Amino acid sequence: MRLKTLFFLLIVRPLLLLLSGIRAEGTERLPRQGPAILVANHNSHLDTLALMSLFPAATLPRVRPVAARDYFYATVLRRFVSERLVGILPLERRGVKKREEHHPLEPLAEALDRGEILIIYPEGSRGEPGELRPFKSGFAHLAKMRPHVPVIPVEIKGTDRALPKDEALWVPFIIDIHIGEACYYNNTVREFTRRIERFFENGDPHADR
Amino acid sequence: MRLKTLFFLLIVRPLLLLLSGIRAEGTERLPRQGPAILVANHNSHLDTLALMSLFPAATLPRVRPVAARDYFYATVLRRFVSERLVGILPLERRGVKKREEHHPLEPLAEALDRGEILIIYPEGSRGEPGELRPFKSGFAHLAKMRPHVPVIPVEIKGTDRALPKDEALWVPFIIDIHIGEACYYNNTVREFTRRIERFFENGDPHADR
Amino acid sequence: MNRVVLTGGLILALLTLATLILEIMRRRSGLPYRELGARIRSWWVMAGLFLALILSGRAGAVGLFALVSYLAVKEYFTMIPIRRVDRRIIFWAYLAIPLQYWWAYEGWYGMFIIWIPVYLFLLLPFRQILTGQTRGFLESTGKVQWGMMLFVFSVSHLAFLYGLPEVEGHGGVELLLYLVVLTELNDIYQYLFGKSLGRRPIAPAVSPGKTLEGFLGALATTILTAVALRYLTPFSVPQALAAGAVIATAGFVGDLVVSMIKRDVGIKDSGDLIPGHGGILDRIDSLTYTAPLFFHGVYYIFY
Amino acid sequence: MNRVVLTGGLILALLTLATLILEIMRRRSGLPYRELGARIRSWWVMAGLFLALILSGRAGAVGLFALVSYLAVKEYFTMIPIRRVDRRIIFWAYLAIPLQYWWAYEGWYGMFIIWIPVYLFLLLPFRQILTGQTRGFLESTGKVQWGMMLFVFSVSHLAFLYGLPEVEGHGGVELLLYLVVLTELNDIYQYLFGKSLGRRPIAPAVSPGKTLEGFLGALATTILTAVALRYLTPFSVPQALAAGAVIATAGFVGDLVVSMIKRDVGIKDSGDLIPGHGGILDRIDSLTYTAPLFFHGVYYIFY
Repeated sequence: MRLKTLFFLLIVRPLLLLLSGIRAEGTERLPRQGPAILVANHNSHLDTLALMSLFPAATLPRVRPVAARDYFYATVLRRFVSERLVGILPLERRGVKKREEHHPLEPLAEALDRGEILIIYPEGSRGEPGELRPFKSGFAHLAKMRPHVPVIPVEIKGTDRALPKDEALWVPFIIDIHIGEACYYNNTVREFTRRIERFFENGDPHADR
Repeated sequence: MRLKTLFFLLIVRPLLLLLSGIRAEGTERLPRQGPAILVANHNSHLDTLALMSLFPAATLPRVRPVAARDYFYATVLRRFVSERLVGILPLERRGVKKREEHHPLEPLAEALDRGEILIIYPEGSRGEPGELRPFKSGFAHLAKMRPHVPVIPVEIKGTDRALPKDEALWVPFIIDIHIGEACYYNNTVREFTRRIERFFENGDPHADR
Repeated sequence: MNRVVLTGGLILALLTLATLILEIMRRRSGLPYRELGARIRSWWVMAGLFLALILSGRAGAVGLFALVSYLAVKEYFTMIPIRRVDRRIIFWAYLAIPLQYWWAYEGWYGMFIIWIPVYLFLLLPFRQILTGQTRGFLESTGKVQWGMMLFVFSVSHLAFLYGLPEVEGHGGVELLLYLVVLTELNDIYQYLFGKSLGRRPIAPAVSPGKTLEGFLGALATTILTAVALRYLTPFSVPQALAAGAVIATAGFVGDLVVSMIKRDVGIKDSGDLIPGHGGILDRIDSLTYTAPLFFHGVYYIFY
Repeated sequence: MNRVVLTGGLILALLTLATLILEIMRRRSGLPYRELGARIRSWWVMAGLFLALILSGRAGAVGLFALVSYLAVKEYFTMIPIRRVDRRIIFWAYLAIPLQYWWAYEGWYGMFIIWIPVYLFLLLPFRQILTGQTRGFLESTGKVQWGMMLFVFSVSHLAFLYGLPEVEGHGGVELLLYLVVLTELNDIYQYLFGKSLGRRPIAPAVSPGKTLEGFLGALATTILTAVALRYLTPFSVPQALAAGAVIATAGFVGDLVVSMIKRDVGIKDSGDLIPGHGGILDRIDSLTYTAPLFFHGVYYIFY
């Protein structure tokens, strides 16, 4: 995991600082220790880098974005970046339902049990710039499985301008990251999903009150 | 009436040309001879000057904007300009209904009988910039009294920018004047009013087809 | 000066030729060719006015371009959507025009080059603040300043070019004539090549009539003309080639930019001031780009 | 150069005094004065960085202002609403920044003064045409160019000022220090007079905190300071009085203009880059107006 820390300290942070700049609100609400679930909106590959760069070096190794194995392990280079530099938690997308050898969220729950901090993008893949797609309920199912783990909503703005989906040109725009207060699973999966989703719709920092 | 012609040739036309510029469409539909009724929208004192400046010097003496006597004859200067330079046809606004000595539109009909070209603003007084107020039906009543007289709709744009109501600063903007085709009274006062009004709503040059 | 008169004569001979060809076309086909006729008549008026005023001396030439700037920016301000309070900002923008041309007349380069980009640029937002209308501030200031830059600042380079002192026996008036003739010829070449050979539109969304064939044909012909008219300039042959290439390309882009503005606001012609040509914007669109680029090239190399 | 070090010492002494007063206020009242504390700490960082870099030589000073321009225009572009295609235009705008500062570094005035108002101004619409997106062309080009003018072109005058040759033994660095110190002091004076005496707001719709009392108090004090700091300049006393008046007024307007932009787009602070001060736009707003006006005044009189 040393490589990951170096990658963030020496490459991601300086690059982000110079080429975009991050304005973060509520960084004191970022967990220092796992387990925790960060739920964020997703428009750009920069989302992951920007959010992870907010963590101190000591916590960084435990922060793991959940991402599709078939896409991020597809080529050697992509796999190297995803596995060694970013340290994603690869998720099987295809054929999971058919096999049903174990619950598809089991690896995520295990990661939480190991004290890791997961980043989940409930919109699925990256959406169109500035658009919020309906949330999938995966994270809520996970929260239901581990109800003592805090779920922290994180709103990321500006990455869709800096490096939108399907564009290779990174144009400097400031990235705004707004970290909400931790919520705990307490109701139904559907209502919990809605509750977190409302944070993104209103930008309400008190989604759990 | 020589003074009026000189005023337009030496002052109004050069000033309008330099300070605004007029783009006129359909000037060939302007009547050379009276009688005729021009129906125009009204946003600025420039409306009258711009429209009248399109007439050749020979016709100009016969062109008479219909305007409220109480306002335009209120001071000596205003009366001089209105009567001698512009040559308005003063209309009594107050107390007409009470006296009923003769029909209030009688002076206008008489002017048409003398072969004059009347300019009527059916919105009443000048409206807010760029806004079209509901038409009063006075001109339609007049057209009913003299159904052989052509009614020509004239749309004036840009005067509300150049010299809006309640402003003293004339800022150069081009004035667009769009002269429609002549219509003749043939139905009811209400329908005739609507027919002319539609020309201004759609900018339709064939209001009478 | 003899070279200017000679070139003026060439232009009038060219126009006479065009008029004769039109007359022959009319007799042969029996068609009136009204649009083309109006266009050529307007060329007569414009060329006559232009030549008369640049020959009449500095005041006439500077006055001509000041008037052109004023008429162009008036068309522009009429064309764009504005708020009511913008009238007052636009009023101040108009007042900046005579001053800009006064600096050109005086030949005061230091002031000429900053009057609109620095002083007017800083003044207009201040006037906006006095209106107290915060909504639309940025859009409105941006548009007004942008129009002033393109139709006053850029165009005024023509007036400054006129006043440049002689270099190797060639005065500013010769350079001005060279620039204007090449820019206008390039427009005509583009039209002719586009009409006859044009197939591949370059910017279909902006101006479907602009084709690659038209552009390349005009580029080659303009470069040749630039070399042929070299007698008006202190240019070496490579410099004339470069001048031709810059004028052809810049003229093409300037034309597209003004088309783009018209597309954006949703109108086709900006006016009917010049019969057969449309508004004055349609006639000077290419000059808004060629004038500053040609001027600064010349100014850098020779002054 | 000794005069620069002396003035730098004065600034640091002033900051020490402010820190001491804060400490006394804290002890007396028992309140933490967090906002004020952050503000003064930021002043320490900014003053230290500024003094260190202008003393380090031309590259350091020019680099500092280039970075400030870049950060400011980035805040501006992030703040304004843009279309997706505008990214590509903005990309080219960014590339113009290092060149603009390169001309300043080289001291090439002729290029420096036209690079953004002429060349970038003509390039950006061309890049726009290539996107093929006609809707919003004018608004978007206008806004991008406007931001480049205010936060790059205007601010880069600081860098050019630094590189000016000596006049009567006073180098550009002294003039730069004079300008920046007066502009920032004027901001502080306005704040202090406004807080203590302010009653009549000047532009309530734009910035309710700006009062007539604050403006006039700062105007008088800035003029006095301008005379007191005259040892940095070749100015006569009347010239110093004029410089103080220009800086106080222009600083006030620049501040309002940036507030107006923020009002228009509906945000309060442009950023949080500088603790206690907001974004970098909030810190350099006054300089966007004082820098070009002071520079061109000095350049006209002495160069």
